[in-house]
Amino acid sequence: MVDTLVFLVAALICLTGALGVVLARNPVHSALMLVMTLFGIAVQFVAQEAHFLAAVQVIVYAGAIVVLFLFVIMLLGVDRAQNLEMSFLPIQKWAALLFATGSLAIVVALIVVVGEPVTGAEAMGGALGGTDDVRLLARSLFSDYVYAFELTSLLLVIAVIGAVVLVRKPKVTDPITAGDGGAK
Amino acid sequence: MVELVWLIPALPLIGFVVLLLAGKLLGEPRAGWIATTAAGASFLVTLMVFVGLLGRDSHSGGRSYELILFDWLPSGSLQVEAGFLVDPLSVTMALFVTGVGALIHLYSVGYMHGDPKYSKFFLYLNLFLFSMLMLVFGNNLVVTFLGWEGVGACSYLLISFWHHRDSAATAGKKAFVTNRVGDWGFLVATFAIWSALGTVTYTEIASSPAMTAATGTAVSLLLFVAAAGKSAQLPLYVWLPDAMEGPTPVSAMVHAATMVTSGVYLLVRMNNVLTDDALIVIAVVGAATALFAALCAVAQHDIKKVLAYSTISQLGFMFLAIGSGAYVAAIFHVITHAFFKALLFLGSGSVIHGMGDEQDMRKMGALRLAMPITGATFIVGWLAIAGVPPFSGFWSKDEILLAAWEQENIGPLLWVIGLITALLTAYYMSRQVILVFFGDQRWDEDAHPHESSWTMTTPLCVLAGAAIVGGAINLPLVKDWLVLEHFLEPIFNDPHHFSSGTTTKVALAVISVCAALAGISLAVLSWLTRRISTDRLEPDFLENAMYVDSTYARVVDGIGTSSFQGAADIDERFVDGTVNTVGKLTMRLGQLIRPAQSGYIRNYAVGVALGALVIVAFLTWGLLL
Amino acid sequence: MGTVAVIELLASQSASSFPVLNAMIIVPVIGALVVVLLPNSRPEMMRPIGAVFASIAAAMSLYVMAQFSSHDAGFQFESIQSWIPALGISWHVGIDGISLWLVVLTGLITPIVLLAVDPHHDPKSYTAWLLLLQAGSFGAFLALDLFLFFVMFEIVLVPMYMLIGGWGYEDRRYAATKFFIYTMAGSALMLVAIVSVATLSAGEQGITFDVIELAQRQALSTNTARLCFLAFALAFVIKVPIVPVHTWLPDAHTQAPTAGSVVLAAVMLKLGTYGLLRFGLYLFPEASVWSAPTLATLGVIGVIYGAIVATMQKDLKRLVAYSSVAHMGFIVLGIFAFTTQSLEGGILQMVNHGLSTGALFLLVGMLYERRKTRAIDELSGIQSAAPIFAGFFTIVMLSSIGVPGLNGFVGEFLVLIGSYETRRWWTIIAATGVILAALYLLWAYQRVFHGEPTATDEATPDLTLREGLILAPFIAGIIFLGIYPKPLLDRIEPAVDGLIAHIENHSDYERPSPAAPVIVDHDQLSGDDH
Amino acid sequence: MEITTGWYLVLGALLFIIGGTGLLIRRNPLVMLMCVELMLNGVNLSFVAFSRTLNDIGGQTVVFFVLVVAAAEVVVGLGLVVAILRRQPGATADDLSLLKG
Amino acid sequence: MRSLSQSVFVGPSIDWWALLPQMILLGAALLILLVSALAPQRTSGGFSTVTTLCAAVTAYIVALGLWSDVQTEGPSASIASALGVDGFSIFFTILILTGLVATALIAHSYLEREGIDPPEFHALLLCSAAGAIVMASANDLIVMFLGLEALSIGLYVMIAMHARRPEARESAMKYFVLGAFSSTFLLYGIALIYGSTGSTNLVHVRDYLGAVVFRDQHLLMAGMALLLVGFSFKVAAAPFHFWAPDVYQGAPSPVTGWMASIAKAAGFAAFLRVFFGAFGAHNADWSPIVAVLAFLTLVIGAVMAILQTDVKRMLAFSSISHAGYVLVAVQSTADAGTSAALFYLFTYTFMVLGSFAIIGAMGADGEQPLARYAGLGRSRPVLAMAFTILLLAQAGIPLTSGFVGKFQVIAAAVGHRSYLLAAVAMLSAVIGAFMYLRIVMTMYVVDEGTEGPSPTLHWTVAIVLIGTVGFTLLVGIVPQFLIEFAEDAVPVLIRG
Repeated sequence: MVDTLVFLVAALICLTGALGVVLARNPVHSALMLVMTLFGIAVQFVAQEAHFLAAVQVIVYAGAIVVLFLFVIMLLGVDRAQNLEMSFLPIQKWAALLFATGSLAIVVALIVVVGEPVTGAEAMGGALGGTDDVRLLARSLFSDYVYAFELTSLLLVIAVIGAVVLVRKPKVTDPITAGDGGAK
Repeated sequence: MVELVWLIPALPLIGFVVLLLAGKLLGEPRAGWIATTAAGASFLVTLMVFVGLLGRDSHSGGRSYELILFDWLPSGSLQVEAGFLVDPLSVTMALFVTGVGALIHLYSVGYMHGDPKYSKFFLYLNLFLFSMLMLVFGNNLVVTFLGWEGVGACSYLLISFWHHRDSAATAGKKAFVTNRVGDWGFLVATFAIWSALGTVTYTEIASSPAMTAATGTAVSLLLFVAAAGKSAQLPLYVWLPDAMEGPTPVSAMVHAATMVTSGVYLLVRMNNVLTDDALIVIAVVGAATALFAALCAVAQHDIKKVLAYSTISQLGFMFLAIGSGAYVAAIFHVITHAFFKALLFLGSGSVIHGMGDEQDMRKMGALRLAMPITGATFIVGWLAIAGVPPFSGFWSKDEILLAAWEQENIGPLLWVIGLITALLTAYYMSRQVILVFFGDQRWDEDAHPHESSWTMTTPLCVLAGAAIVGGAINLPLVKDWLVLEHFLEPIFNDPHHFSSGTTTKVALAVISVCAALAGISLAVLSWLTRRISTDRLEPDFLENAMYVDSTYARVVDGIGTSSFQGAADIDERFVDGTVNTVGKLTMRLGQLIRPAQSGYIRNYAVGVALGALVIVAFLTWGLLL
Repeated sequence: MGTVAVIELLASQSASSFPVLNAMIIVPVIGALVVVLLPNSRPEMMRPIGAVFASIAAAMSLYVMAQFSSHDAGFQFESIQSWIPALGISWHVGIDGISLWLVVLTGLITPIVLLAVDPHHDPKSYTAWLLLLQAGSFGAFLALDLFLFFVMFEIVLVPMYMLIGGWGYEDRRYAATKFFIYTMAGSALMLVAIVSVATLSAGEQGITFDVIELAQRQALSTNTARLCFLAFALAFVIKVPIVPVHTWLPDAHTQAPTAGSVVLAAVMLKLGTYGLLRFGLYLFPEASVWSAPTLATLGVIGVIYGAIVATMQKDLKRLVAYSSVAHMGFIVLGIFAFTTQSLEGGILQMVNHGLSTGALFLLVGMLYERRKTRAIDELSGIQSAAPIFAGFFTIVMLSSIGVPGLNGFVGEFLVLIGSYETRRWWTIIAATGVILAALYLLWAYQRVFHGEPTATDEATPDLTLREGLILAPFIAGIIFLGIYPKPLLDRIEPAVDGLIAHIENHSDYERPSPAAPVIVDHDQLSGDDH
Repeated sequence: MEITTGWYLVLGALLFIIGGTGLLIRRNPLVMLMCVELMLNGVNLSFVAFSRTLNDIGGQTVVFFVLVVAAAEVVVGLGLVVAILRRQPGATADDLSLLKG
Repeated sequence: MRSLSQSVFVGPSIDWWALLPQMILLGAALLILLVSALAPQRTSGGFSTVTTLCAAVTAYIVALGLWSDVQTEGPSASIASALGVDGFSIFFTILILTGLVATALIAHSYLEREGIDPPEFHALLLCSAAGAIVMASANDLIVMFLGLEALSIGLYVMIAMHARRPEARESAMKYFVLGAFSSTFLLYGIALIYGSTGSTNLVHVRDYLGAVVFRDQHLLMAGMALLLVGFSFKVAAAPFHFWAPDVYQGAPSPVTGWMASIAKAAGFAAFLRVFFGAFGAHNADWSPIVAVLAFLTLVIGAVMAILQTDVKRMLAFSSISHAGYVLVAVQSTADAGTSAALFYLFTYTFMVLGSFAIIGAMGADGEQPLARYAGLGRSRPVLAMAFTILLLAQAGIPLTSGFVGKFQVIAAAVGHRSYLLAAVAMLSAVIGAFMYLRIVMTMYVVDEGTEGPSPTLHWTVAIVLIGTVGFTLLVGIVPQFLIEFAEDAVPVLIRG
């Protein structure tokens, strides 16, 4: 009963946040709404006994990524409200509508047909052990998923280089020479 | 001696090659003499072969000798050799072809004097003679066809000899194409014979069992189409009058004496496959042509045009003979006609030459004084063609009329037509002679006509002699006098014999003579003594040959051209257009989907999103259904 | 140096073991490489050196002709090397009576053309492309492996495309692209068919693309075979070309440089008819019998239609191109009549058409060199100015019209007389083509060569000795084949009979047995004849 | 009522859909990025829900990697945005349409 | 192997040899960064290029060693069977390294001309190469996802590095947004697969699907569908292709070449590994969809290509339709099809890299109007001939590798009885040929006297051209060795 309540509330938070992100005219508001969703998801994690993930979710996402967003927004000073309506491309509205309704329809259909997804699969990465999911995580992280874990380093290296390359002022400031195919 | 047959065509061929290589160097008159020598030599060889043939036993095919040179078209069961067939028929033809040919060569030596393309003319003449001899001596249909097409090509070259004249060029083309229509018949007939009898060789065809009636008739008619094309019968005659654009010796040789009679030769050669049904058709067409052409000849003013139409008419006679089954009579007439018609043409040539290339008879008259030899010989020719005994024409024509009379179904009708034609012939020839040689002179003084050189008059005299006595080779009434008939007998499986009694024969002969005299006197009254007013004797209707030719021309230039042009347009617009349209449509398809590539990130995202939607739907949904 | 290498190769090998067919394909390629490596400073060297290599190949083809056994119906000089075993593909070449003369023709045409026609610019690439063209054509005619054949069939497009595009006339872009795309589109489905045939007839013997093997297996079901045949036929029919898929030809011919036109007419069109024979009839006997009426009809339509359209052309080259359509129509009719005579005639006609049409294109090209125009109505009275030229033209024209004694007649006659056995009415209609042929050629001739010459026409120079020498072989061939085609027919016949027998074995077709001549005594006959 | 895995999955799906739709309708690059984040979170939720049902820790582990990927993408993405907006201030996704056709 | 809840922790065994190629590349990347950070003035373009090449060559040697091992001892897997060591992965490793060498050589002169920092570029190149290798050899969906992200993110940056060109920035942004968008689909697919099979490990997935019969397999199917979407986006299959032309056009030519060849190849590697390897049991479900995708891709690619006037864009669309060919092979769901796809990818890599080498040499990006190539045949015959050969190879003209590839694809399709698709493929090849011929025409058919362009051809580019053209012709004439190579490279999923 309680967890039902928890789920419903958290779900409500998530969805409102999500809708907020999409519908808020001001990017800043969107970012804040995103935080709301992330919190809601963190709650769901807890409800799923993934406490550690919940924490990480809050710290990394809300604490780092969203802040980064806000930082960039402020940096670029794009914190202006913008009209949603006039920004639509032809057919875009209808396409979006189609996508939303269509995928919803599929989800509904799946609920109707599948109901509860029963997969005969047995535990692979070690059964969940109630409270000490940190240890389990660590174990699977360094056994089954160690390769993936190492690969994240590659990813981060690229991200770092990317950030550096993209954001720094270009050394060469010479104007684009004629016939060089610049902006028209 | 018979083995020498290969020399007969070979000699003109040699002459041709020599002239081809060295014609320009030899120049006038040597080129002419070389050609003439070649022709003459081949005449002599023919004589030797003739003698050789006479030396052979006339029974059980002894007088048929085949000389095979090499396999020409060996293909499976089809075996076509390049071979010669020496038998009475071919030798008879060859004799007058080479003989008359040689004379005309000689004549041309003088006639073509001063022509810039002197040597080329003799080049063509020799080539023509060669082809003609191949036609005559070929031992199978295909070799004959070789000659058949060869003479056609040569006549094309000779007619358009003065090709800078558009009229000449057109006439040549017209002759070739019209002949081609006949050739189509020849080809198809050959195919049919081969697929029915499995052979194209004359001796084997002659000895094969008869084809089914349908096939036989079809083949006969196809052969007649071929003959009609070559021998200018209705409705394919139109090229012959135009062919007079060529030099006069050509008209004499190609379009009077030799080539045009090859149609007759072909039918006689194939007499064993001709069926009765076909023969009737041939007889009717022949008679019709004879009458038609005679009528046209009545109103011509061009001295050569008259002769041209008279040639067509005489050819009609020959086909009438064939149609009546009297092959010998046909050949007989071919020979006599060769004599007097060549004579007449050469005479007219001599006149034209003497008059400085004047061809309109209305500008002539009283030329017998200016050119006596030409005049005298021409008159001989006139009497011969008019059918005045004892000149050669009389005998052959008389025999044809007799044959027509005896034709089973419509004999009398054919005979009447023949008779009328004879009368007309006598009339228009007399008219011509009068207009040219008698009456008062209508040419202005500075034309000062003159007699031609001996090279031209000699042939005239020789031919005149032949025209007088030519009839002797097949005199009726007394059986032993039918030399030609006996000679040709071996080539017929069932020789044709006249059934009428002597009285009938005599009666018919008398009637035809009267007809001839009537014609002549009519002409004399109207044209010489002017007792009958001449203004209604030359209706435009006849002068324009009943507008047949002009109608053809209108059809060809009108419907023909426009329909061809239509086809060409369809090819360009529709057929090719479709191809280009396919390309354009592909482009259009691209244009159609191009807007999707709008450049907007979010549009592209739609592609991803909806694509995903569809695929997911298909895989999950597809299972739900 | 390439020459030397080849000569050493020849010397090292004994005639028997020497894979002469492979050499024929390779030598021109070597020649092309050599020419490409020559210094640009010596442009005048390119064509002679190229001609040397082309002539070596030609000599080899003549050697093959000389050594060819006229009694052997099968393939001779065969040579098989494993090529792509993974896909069951081998380098299998061989020659028989059907391909022999096309190979010889290809061999002889190329060096002549190479020497005959001056490209005016870029002689190096010009020579190289022509040599590659020769190699490719050899390969296509010799290939006995479907894959190999397709490779060659497709690769020859490139040199021809380059020749048209690089040395053609004003509208060459359009023509070249059209030529390439049209033909490629045709062969697109053929590739699918090739793969299907090989895959479906793989069975337990394993997959192979070997033509002989596949022809023996005949493993496809009737309908599949018919579908595959149609795919093959489409490719070849476009190449021939048959109405209504012929329209690439006039453009290509008109825009191509003289050399291109000559090779196109003499060699490349034959790929179509040859393909129909070797791969259509041989691989799909039943299907080809099934489709024979249609294709024969198309052939006849081609004869008439081509002639009619040709009559109305205003451009000499276009006219000759359409005459090609008509002539090729005869060949197609002959092929799908399935009689010894018609097939032999068809093959002979391929050679004849190569000679006469090739020569016609050369002559038109020479005329263009003199007058810089191909428009009929801009020319007149040439015969007065250039009699010898006119004479040559007349001979070639007469051969093209099909006058007996010249080569054109021999082929046409055999095709028609053979077809008459099995396709009577088709033949009777097709025979009218002889009338039309005379019509359009003589009319064109009259307009160009007869009539009063204008001042410019008067100035037209006559044939030079060099040009005469170029044309001489064509004229010689035209006359020789017209008078004595026996040597060719003798070598063609066994292969053709074998092919027909093959068709009879694998379909319900039976070749008609023409009545053998019966000799009857006159006297028996004389009674019942009339 | 009993909260089963299905509920979580549906919630995840809804987040995913909302995010996707948002990306389609918003032209502000930053907001589009946020929408991507939404979608990723939806996926994360599903992962965790699955790991619960399967009684398998792997699902949770995967979420870590998703976090890393998200971080990396955001970094690069924001970098791009900065680089672009620096030269074309106020540019939206729709303004980036030089290349088309 | 797998250690469950024992108290002692035993890490999985690691086959360092198999890891070596990736590690070498990554190490090289770090080295370059390090040196350029420590001694910025002394790190010229040459240094980075040479380092990259050395790394590539070393990795190459290792890869060849691995190949022979696999051929002798058979495939294996390591690191908790997350890293597959089979012919397939090594085939792609070799392919990727080849592409790496070529791209580095092409980039060398290009970077100089366009003023891009070589160290960062090469570092990113190496990293994305490593990512690509990971994609090809991953036995675990998450690993594959990470590799894909590494490759993609690297590309985003490399494209955007051409900072002075708005086209470059734009295409980077487009690629990034759409890439991120589609990768979420991929990830969701992984989640669903995980949910329905209980693991992200391909080996397990395959065994599980082989063993279990689902009561309802909707989650599995949905997951499959979403994976399909993700991979289709990577290989630019219609309707997920829209990004490709714009991005290809805007990106620096070497990067375009890299994308068109290696990114595509890696995408297909993942595609084949997952669908052919893991979902083989369900190929009846996904094959039809792939067939439809192939059809759309072929047609759209070909038809759009002939409308273009920009050479780079032409080749972009043509590369789309080439993806269509590979899809045709893929949908045949047979070993023959797979090896045909591998063969095709291998040969296509050479063609496209050669082509973009020339395009890069031909001058500024952003726009490459056809007119720029007019008369190249006169001014630079050899270069023009090289380009012609590469183009004709892409058109599938015989005696080039392109034809053999096309032939095998058709054979695979016919083997799968999908004749219609084969016919469509051939016809779209004809349409495509029209476009290639347009380029050839422009190079050769010019009016007398017009002087063509004469671009400066750096020797590194020349090497690439010689290599690619030579290989294209070689394979076109004697393809046997490559066919065998591809046949031995069919993916084998094995538990390590």
